[in-house]
Amino acid sequence: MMRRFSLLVRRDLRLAQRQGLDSLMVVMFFVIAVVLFPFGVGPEPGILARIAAGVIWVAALLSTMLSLERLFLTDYEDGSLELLALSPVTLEVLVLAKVIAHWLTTGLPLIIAAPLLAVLLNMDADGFWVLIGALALGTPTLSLLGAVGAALILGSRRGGVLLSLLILPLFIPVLIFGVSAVDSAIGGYAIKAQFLILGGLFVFALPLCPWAAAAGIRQSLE
Amino acid sequence: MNTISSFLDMGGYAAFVWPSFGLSAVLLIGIFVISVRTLKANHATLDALNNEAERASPSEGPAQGET
Amino acid sequence: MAMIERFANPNRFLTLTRPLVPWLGGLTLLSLGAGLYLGLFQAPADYQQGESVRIMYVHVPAAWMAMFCYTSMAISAAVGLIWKHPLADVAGKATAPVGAVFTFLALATGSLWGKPMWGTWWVWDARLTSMLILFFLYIGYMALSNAFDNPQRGAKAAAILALVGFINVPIIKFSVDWWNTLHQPASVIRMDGPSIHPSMLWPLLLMAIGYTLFYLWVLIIRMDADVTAGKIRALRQRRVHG
Amino acid sequence: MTLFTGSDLTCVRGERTVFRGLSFELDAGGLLVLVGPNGSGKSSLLRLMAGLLLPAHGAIRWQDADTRDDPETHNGRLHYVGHHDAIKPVLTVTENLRFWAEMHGGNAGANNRVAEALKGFGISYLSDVPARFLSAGQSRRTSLARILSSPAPLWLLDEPTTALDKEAVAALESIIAQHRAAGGMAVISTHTPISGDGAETLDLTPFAQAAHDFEDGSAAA
Repeated sequence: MMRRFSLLVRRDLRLAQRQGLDSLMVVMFFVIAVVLFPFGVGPEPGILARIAAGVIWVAALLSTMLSLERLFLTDYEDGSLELLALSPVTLEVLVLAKVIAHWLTTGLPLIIAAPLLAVLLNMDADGFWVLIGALALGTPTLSLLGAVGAALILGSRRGGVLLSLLILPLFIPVLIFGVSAVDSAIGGYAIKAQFLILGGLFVFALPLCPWAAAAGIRQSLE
Repeated sequence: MNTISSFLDMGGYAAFVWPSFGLSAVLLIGIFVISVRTLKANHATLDALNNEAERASPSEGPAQGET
Repeated sequence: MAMIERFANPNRFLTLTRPLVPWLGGLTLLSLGAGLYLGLFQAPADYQQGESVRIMYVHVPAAWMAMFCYTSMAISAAVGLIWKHPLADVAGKATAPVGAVFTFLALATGSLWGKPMWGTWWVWDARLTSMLILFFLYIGYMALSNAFDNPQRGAKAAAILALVGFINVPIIKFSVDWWNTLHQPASVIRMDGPSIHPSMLWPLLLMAIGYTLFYLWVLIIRMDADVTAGKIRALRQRRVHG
Repeated sequence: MTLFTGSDLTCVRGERTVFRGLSFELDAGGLLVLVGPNGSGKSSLLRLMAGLLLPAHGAIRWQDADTRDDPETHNGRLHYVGHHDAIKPVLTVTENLRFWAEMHGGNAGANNRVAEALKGFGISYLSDVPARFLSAGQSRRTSLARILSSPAPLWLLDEPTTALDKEAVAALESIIAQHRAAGGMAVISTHTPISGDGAETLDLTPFAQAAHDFEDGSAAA
C-alpha cells in the first residue's frame, strides 16, 4: 500500500518537474498578487504592516486555487484516472498521494516565498516564523479541501471558475485562523489557540476530503 | 395605530419595514410563480411527446395518456 | 434497488403528494396571513428600536429557513448517495433555489433592519457574515448541479458538495464568531431585540410555520416539474437511440 | 462453478437505461467477444465488469463472490483497456509502462516484465522515446502492452484494434491465445473480427431492445 502511495507521489513530482512550469507559475502569481497591494493601498509602511498577514494569506489562498483545477483533470482526460481507480489500492489513498504531490509543488514554494513578501509588506519581524508555521499548517488543508472541488468539477463545462466558487467558502476558517495567528504573534499575544485550531482543521480535513474526492472521482468515471 | 397614515409611517421606519416585507413578498411569490410555470410547461411538453409517440406508432406499447 | 423503482417510484411519490399541494397552499397562506396580521397590527413596537423591530417577522424566519433548507439538502444528499434513492437528488436540486431565496431574503432584510440602527447597509456582524457564506454555498451548489450535460451527474456531484459544505457550516460559524469577537465593533445591538415579548413570539412562530409550509409547497411543485423533465429527457433520448 | 459470471444485469448511464436482463458466463481460458450496434452498451458492459460502473440491478460475481464487496481484490485480477491510452507525453514509454506495472503488480521484476511487454507488442525500439513522439498506433500498442506488464487473469479490452495495423492485430491475437492457454480469460468489444478458437460471442442488441421496451412502458405511465 505505502509503496504504491509513494510511487504515485514520485510520478506526480516527476511529471511536475518535467513540465517545470507549474510551481514556478504558482509562486509568480503569489508574488505578483502581493506586490499589487502597495499600488492599490499606497506604500505607507504603517498600513502595509497592518494588512501584511491578511494580504499574504489571501494571495496564498488564490495561488493554491490556481493550480487545483489541473489536479485530476490531466489524468481524467488521458484515461489515467480510470486506471488509478482500477488499481489494487483504495482510491482514497491515491487521492491523498495526489494531494501531497500537489502540496509539494505549490504549498511548499508558497511557504518559501512568503517571508520574502512579508519583508516587501514591511511586516514586523517576529511575525515571520509564525507566518511560516501557520502556512505550513494551513496550506495542506487548502490542498485537501481543494482536491474535493477538483474532483467534483471533473467533466463539467466551466471548470476553473466553478472550482473557486465551490471551494472558497470552505477556505474561510483556515484564512481566519491563519491570519489571526500571525497578527496576534505580532501583537505579542498567545498564538497557541490559533495553531491548535489550524491543526484541528487539518486533522478534520485529512479523512473527510480524500473520501469526498474519491466519491467525486468515482462518479466522474461512471 | 388608529389612522392609516400613522400606520403606514411605521414610526418613521417606513422606509425600512415596507421594503423588507415587500421584497420578501416579491421574491417568495416570484419563485412560486416560476416553479408553477415550469411545472405546467413540463407537463404540456410531456403530454405532447406522449401524444406524438402514440400517433406515430399506436401499436407500440400500451396507449394511455398522461394523468 | 429494483430497476422498476427508478421509474415507478417517482410516480408513486407524485400520486401521493399531488393532492397535498392545494392543502399545503391553503395552510401556508393561512399561517402567513395570521402571522402578518399579528406582527404588523397586534404586536407592540420595541421600546428601543420602535417599529423597525417588525422586520424581525420576515428576517428571522428567513434566516431559519436558510439553514433549514441547507440541512434538508444535506439530508437528501446523504440519502441519495448512501441508498441511491432517485428522488433524493431531485429533492436536493429542487430545494436549492428556494433555500437561496430565503438566504438572500435573510441578508436583505437583515441589512434593512440594521440600517436605522448601525447607520450603514452592511455590518460584518457574525450572523450576517455566516449567512453571506451560506449564500455562497447555495450558489456553488446550484452552479455545480447545472454545470454538467447530464443532470443526474450534476445532482450527484452537488450532493457531495452539499455534504462537505454541511459538515463545514459549524466550523465556518465558529470561525466567523471568533473573527467577529476579535474585531468587535464597539456596540452591536442584538439582532432580535433584548427579549422576545410573548405577544411578539406568536407572530414569529406563525411566520416560521408559514415559511416552512411555503417551502414544502414549492418543493413538491418543483420536484414534480423535475421528474416530468426527467421523463421528457428520457423520451427524447430514446428517440435518439431508436 | 464458472469463474466469472454476471446475472440479470441492468445498466443505467445517466438517465438512459442501456441494457436490461443481460447475463454472461466466462471460464478460465474463455474468450467472450461483445458485438452489437453503437450505443448498445458494449463499453458499458466492460466498465460494469471492471467495476467502474455499478449495475442498477443484478450482480457480477467472481467465484460467487460479488465483485462489489471487495473492489480492490477484483481490480488486482483484471486489466482494463479503454478508449483512452493513459500515456503521459512527458514520460518515456518505459517510464509509462513501469509506472503501471508497479502500480498494478508491485515492484518485483517490474523491469523485465516491462521489457517482455514491449517485446510482445514489437515496440522495444521505442522504449526510451518520450511518449509525445508516438503515433496513434504506437501509443495504442504501448497502452495494450500494459496488459502484459503485470499478470492478471481477466482482460477487458474495449475495441483494442482501433488504430492498429494488421501486423499488430495479429500480435494481439497471438498474445490473447497465449493468455487463454495459460488459463487467463478475456472479454473484447470489437467491430473488426478477432479470430480466437472457441470464442463465444455475446450480441447485446436484444438486451438493449429490452431496455427500450421497458422505458416505453414506464415513461408513458
